[in-house]
Amino acid sequence: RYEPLLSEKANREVAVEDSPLPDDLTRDSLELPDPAEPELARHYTRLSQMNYGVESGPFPLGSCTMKYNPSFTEDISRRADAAVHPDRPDSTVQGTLALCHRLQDYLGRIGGMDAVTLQPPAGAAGEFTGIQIAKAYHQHNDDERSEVVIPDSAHGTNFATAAMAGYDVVELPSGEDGRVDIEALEAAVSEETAALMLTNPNTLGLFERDIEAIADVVHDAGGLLYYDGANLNALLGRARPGDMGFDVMHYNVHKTFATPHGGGGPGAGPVGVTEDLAGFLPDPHVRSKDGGFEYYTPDHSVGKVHGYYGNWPVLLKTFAYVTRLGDAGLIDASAKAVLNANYLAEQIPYEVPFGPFHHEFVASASPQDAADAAKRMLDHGVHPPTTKWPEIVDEALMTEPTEGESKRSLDQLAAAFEAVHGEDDETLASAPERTAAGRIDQVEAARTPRLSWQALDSET
Amino acid sequence: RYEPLLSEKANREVAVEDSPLPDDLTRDSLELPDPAEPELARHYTRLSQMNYGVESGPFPLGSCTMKYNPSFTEDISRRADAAVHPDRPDSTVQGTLALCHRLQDYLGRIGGMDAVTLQPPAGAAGEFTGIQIAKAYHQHNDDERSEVVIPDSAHGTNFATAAMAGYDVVELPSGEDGRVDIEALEAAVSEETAALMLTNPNTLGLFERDIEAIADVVHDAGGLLYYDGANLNALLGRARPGDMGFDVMHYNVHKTFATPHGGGGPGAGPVGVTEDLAGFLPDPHVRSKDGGFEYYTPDHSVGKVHGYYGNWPVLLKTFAYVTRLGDAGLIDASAKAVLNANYLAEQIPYEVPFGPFHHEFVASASPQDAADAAKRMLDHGVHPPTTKWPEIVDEALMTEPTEGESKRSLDQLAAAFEAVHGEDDETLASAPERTAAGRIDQVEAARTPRLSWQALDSET
Amino acid sequence: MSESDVSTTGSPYAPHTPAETAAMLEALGVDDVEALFDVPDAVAFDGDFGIDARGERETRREAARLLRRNDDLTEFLGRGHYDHYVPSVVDDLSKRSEFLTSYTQYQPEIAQGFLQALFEYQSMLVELTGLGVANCSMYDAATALGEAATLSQRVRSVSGDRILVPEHLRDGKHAVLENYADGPDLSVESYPMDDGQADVAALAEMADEDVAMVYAETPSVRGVVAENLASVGDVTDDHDALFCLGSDPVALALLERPADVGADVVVGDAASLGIGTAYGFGLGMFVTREEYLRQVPGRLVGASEDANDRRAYTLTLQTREQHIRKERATSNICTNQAWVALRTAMHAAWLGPQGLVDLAEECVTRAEGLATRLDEVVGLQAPVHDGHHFREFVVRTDQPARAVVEDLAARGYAVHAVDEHLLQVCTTEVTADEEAAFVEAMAEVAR
Amino acid sequence: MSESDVSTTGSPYAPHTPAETAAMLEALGVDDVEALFDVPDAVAFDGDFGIDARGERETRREAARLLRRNDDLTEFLGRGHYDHYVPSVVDDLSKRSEFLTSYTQYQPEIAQGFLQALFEYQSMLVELTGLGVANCSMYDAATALGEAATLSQRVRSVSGDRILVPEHLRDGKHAVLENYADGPDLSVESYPMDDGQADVAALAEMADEDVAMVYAETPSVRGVVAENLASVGDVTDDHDALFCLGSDPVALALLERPADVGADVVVGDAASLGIGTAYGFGLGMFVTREEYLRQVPGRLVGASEDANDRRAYTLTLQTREQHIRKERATSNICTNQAWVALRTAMHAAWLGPQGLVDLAEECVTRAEGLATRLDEVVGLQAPVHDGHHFREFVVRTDQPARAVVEDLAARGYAVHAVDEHLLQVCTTEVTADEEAAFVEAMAEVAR
Repeated sequence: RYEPLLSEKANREVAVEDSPLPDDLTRDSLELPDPAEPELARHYTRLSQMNYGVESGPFPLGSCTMKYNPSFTEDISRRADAAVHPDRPDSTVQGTLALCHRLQDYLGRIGGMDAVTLQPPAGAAGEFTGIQIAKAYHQHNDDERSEVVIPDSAHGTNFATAAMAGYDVVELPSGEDGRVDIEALEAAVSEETAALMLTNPNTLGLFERDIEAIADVVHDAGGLLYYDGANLNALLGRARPGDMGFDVMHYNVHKTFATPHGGGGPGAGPVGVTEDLAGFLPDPHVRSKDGGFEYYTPDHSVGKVHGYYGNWPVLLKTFAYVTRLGDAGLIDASAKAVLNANYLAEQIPYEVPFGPFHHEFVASASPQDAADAAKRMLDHGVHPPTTKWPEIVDEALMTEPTEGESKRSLDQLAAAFEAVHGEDDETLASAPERTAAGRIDQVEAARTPRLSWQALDSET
Repeated sequence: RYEPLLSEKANREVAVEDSPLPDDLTRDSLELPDPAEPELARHYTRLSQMNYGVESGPFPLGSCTMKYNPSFTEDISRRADAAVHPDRPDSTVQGTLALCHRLQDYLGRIGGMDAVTLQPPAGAAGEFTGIQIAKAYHQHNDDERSEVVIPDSAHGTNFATAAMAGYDVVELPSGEDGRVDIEALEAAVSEETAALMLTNPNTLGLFERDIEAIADVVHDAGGLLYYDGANLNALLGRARPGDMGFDVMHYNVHKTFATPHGGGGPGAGPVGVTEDLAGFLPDPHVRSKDGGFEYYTPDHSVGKVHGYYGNWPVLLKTFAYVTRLGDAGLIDASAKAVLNANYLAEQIPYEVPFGPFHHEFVASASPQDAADAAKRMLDHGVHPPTTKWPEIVDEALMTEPTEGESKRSLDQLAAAFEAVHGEDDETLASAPERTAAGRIDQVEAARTPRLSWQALDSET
Repeated sequence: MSESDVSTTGSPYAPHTPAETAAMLEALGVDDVEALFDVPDAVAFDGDFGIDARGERETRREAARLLRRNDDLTEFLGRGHYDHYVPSVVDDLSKRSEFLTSYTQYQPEIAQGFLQALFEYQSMLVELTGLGVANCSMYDAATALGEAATLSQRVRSVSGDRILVPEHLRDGKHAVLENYADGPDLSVESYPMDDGQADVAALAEMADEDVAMVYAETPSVRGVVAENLASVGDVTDDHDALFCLGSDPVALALLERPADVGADVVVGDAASLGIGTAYGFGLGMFVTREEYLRQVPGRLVGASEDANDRRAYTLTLQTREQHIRKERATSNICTNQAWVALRTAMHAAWLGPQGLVDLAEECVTRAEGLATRLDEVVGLQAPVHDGHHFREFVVRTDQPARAVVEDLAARGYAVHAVDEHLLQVCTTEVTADEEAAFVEAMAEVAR
Repeated sequence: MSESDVSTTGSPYAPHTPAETAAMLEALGVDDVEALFDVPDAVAFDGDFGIDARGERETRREAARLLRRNDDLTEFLGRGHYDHYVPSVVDDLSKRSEFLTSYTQYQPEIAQGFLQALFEYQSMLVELTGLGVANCSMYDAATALGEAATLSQRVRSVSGDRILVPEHLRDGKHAVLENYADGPDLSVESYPMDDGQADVAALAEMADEDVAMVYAETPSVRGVVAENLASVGDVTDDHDALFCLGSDPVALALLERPADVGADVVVGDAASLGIGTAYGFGLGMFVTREEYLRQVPGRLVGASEDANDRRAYTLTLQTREQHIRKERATSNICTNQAWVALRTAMHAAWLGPQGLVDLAEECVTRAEGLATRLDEVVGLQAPVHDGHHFREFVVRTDQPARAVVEDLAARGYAVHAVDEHLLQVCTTEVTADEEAAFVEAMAEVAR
């Protein structure tokens, strides 16, 4: 089941000599794997067999929306006429600009936002863009602020993003119902509040019912309301961030719009803003002009968050997905996502302390260890939920089945939950036993970091 | 490990009504699986996981040349400008004709043949074409003949082809050295001999050293010499059928030229002939004309063996492979194929009764059961050899590793042979135990044929 | 792997390093791999092929350079080779190397995936035809027809050497049938058509006990939906002949079931699902009655059980086949079109029953709609034949058909010329958006 | 799945049949899925987006329709985004759904394949740079540079807020760096270049203890191979500043090892292997010294053992990351470019060490060869800078650069205009066959 490293199979050192450069500008040698194509193909085929993707089985990973990635979007993203260099004059890439303009428009409609940039190459990059926009907006108004307010149940990226942008983080404790506590929020905001970062429904799958009041509190304090788009799949066609009072938002296209996660990217994190903030969008932005399209620099642009225009092939897939689904498909996606989460929650033996939830729910594995329970689920051929987060739920199993799972698949998942629920701690602790690798020692990995085959070699 | 049928997952019956055709011309209903795309993707992904291909591991299948299939040839075969309709005028598909003409030329050079047709869609279709050409040739000379001579070690298709063309088969017993016995051949041929069908090296991997004498015997009797191209990979650049005296041959492009087997096709079986037989080639054939190309009907054409022009996408892959390798690559392919077979034979504990062999060898598993030994090899993660054939070797393990296996892979194979060699009959008989399915009951399958899900349903 | 010195290297797909080659030669006790070849000098080849090696990129460029010479035409072509949209997922799944590069399933324990897929393919054809046994595939529609003719020899109680085929039949199909008929000495004869339909009276007239098989098609090569198949079936019944029906899986989703009109064998090109336009590359469909099971040519997948009593699949009834039965086999077919069958099954499953029926209905409405529009063009009459059409129809043109074809090609369109003043036009969802411009082009060239 | 009635169906990727939906609703005791939404009326959206659903085929056509508006130009463009031929096998393997559709490897027991591939990617960068720690990826070269700047804040013993960058630097890279510098209040300043090389004397002049990081590139954005990197390293050493070097994996296969010139961090775009031209889509390379390990941004894969004592891989040192450390994380990066790193590793392995060196050498000889040929063209001088070039070079033109660019576009070619009379031209093996025609076109427009 273990597969040797490429370097163990076929490393080769070659001397660098008689190169067209003088010796003092070149290295002496290079040692890298040198598999022939048949070996290469078998190596990566084997590695793929030790990996689990959306097409491998159920994938109910909380807050990560692992939905089916339509094959045809790959074909569109790889069209030869889309493979253009980023330094070509606008006039020669009108197709690319037209498509970007269309996608900006689509995303704006979906989020209820007035303007959208496609540049951020990931959700966290979108957050950074959004917070930089908020910062630039306040600075433009000669209103320097130093704090960003974030609920304790928020994604870790929110905190890190605020810090990266130079803000102090004010953590907002969740209310008893798992939602924002208005009083706590009122206590947290001040004239130092640059923004509140919020996801809705939140990571418990709960809609922030008081969203209007929340918006008022933040806006009254002079702050902006930032929407983390991770959970947008729950609301497509039911509610739009722009209508709820959000000023800035990012879209996770690799969650909501089915672009593949790729084992950790590439994603894309377009950012939408209200009209007031449109002038602060990254440079450049696409607009129509004389029946064509052009790039321009928004008046008060925050500058750039990617060296070029972002993750273009990912944006093509987003365009393809949104175009394929249209209104009917998008609205049905959220309907089925919410139906699936509720149905699955109903079938499983673990308690779900908060509700009503939407596209995801957080069950409590207690008294079992949630991480151990998840490892045991692997033995049932399914991907487990996100575990131990958010901390508001004891031994959390954060579960988001997405609209892509059939009833049959949900029943299979429920059976896995059921089976694991009945098992003792010892069994759980020694799980998994049917996977390519047994339980992996994380502590050892961190205590003695070996991050390359060179590091392994130097050990022996 | 068992996966339900698509029909068990998602069958649906729909009524056919209100169709644009009158009711009496339409069926009443249609019941078929109706999976959504995510389910479809998981179904076939799962099925693929229960299947073994060349990229899954070593594949030393005798007489079948399972070599690595280069990925890039697929891309060429799927070019949009290659996806043309077969009924277009020649003048509008000059690219297709140019490519066919080039491939005809390449194959002619490789086989030492004067003219080549690309029409036969598989090796057996190539045999049929070749034998029909021989038949037409004799008829054209008012020389009706009734027999085809075939060595007992030949591929089953040779016998079936001869019968299909209306010939009686004269089976030629192998000589003691595993090769054609000239005296036996002399006894077998007569004025009724239309052709001798031979592969060289033969299925034992042995070169027919007396090929000149063999050709003389057949030709003297007025017969033609047919070359079965299954083993051509052994000889690329070392010897050519045309030079050995063969009059007709087929090429198995899915063996020698790396087009994928596809789980049993599509292949392609181009047929090469000497100048004397060129007029009998199938209709149509490509020739150059005024700097372009055209189809024409050879003067004495045998007609057609495929409704159109054969398996065009497979031919594109053949073109790509031959063009990629060129002389140097093709000649190296046979060198490494022969080296690999000899090296592997040297490493394994089973006896190899005949030699010197080329790209393949036939070991004897005796006293083990060859089929059982092969099943046990599955447990070692490798594909087993072809078993129990040819019958000239007791409990035959017909082994052809091809040039695509590395030394490392051959050593892995040798270790599998070694491990199986040491095991008792009981263990072998209960193998395999680590595969998606255990040993399958072939007798039951044939005794109670259930060839559709409808047949399964009607049982229950 | 370097692109720059391709011509001096060996096969890029032979993984041997020089050191490994040396070690292997040493293990064999020879200095040079040439020493392993046992080829007498007299027949040794020491020339070269004169084929220059190219890098992967250069090879792709060379293929592109050649193929670019194909004109870019919008094809309104059919007559047996059809273009339906194949979804990307079929490509992605079928190209998985475990499927694409696998071998025939002679080791079923490591081939359950492909076997199950083929079993599902067989089952779909059983549903579409109403007949009990579908094989794994033949090469194409023409060779499947040829095999049906030889089947008729094996299953018929009395001998007979006449094969009757419709007057409207593709030349290519006819020619292949002739080749299959050659070995068993069958004679292929055509029966007349009456306005696109089999002339059943004439057929009955021709039929006698020497007729082994009657072949009919629906839709016909001219796109006409047959309306008297049951009568054709009656004629074959009367003479104990095999009734072989040609069709395709899209049409079969809508048209009356072959079993219900008395068909004994159904053949045709099943690659109208799964492949699309590919210069005639096809998938021979072959479905027949259960009673002929042991005479079926080609491969069959059957259900069985494994050692753990779980359902499993395997190639079965192999004693019909050449690798066991040799010259007494039901056919010489060995490698067939398994991977195409896999794609066809995937495509059918992707469409689902409603999608298939919808697609078939679109083939009717689109053909009839386009015929109506062309009929309004001065100089054209369409459809020439009465009756219902599927995908395609014949058009009478005042201008010479060949001239129209040439003029259309210059405008970027391709249609068939079937006779001096007869064109044939085919349209599917793939050409839907081009129909309007096509009609305009027709109007320009037809007057 | 039907193509014909897409607009009325829901999501084609939600597998629910009406019966299943009903059963699920019944299990939940609600009549309608809308009852499950807990959205107050005041913020409920009851309009529509006005986006029409399309079938798969129609969606592809629509994308094609838009993208066709891109002109078909042969691009002699570089300046940070390069085209090298990516072999098909990289596509086929990386598109396997187990890779493409997988999640970040937080459950390592079912992600060993991707983890090992990323471990191998990290190892390749370690070999290419000579530095001890490579992360899994950043977004692109520009954001990697930004992260390097913030790293300098975390690892430097004394504080300092100046980041020195070369005068020749892509605007985009500069702008991204400014954004990363904004939070920690760093100031980005440019140091002068002397004929394509860093002006080390001027750099030394500017440097003081307030300098946190000095950034240099080899090859430079103008394609010039840096010859005085060791001296740049000395300057940074003198001031305890971080030396950040920009390069790419192809160049690193040939050029002196960053570790040998004193580089502390290596950044750049690694997608020159594995992706090719993709409108700026990249792969941020980030490699640094082992001593900075616990301050590295982004993901790291480490080797460990599983419960059966077999080697296994896992994401490690996650306490650096945002999902654990929140606002004290080394970066906010979460989703990165893992799949691109997979492709880059595949491409590098396909080339092998000799293939990589050969490719790098071709980048030198091809650039120098094309510069020589352009220098012979009346109205052009090339290369403008002395020294060695890699892939690209600057050309002086007598004609206004923008006019030349436009005239070339009309002839089907794209080059950069970098200044009023300066062009920049890039060539790789991908443009090899177009060079001759390009020089001719240049000759026509440059005089």
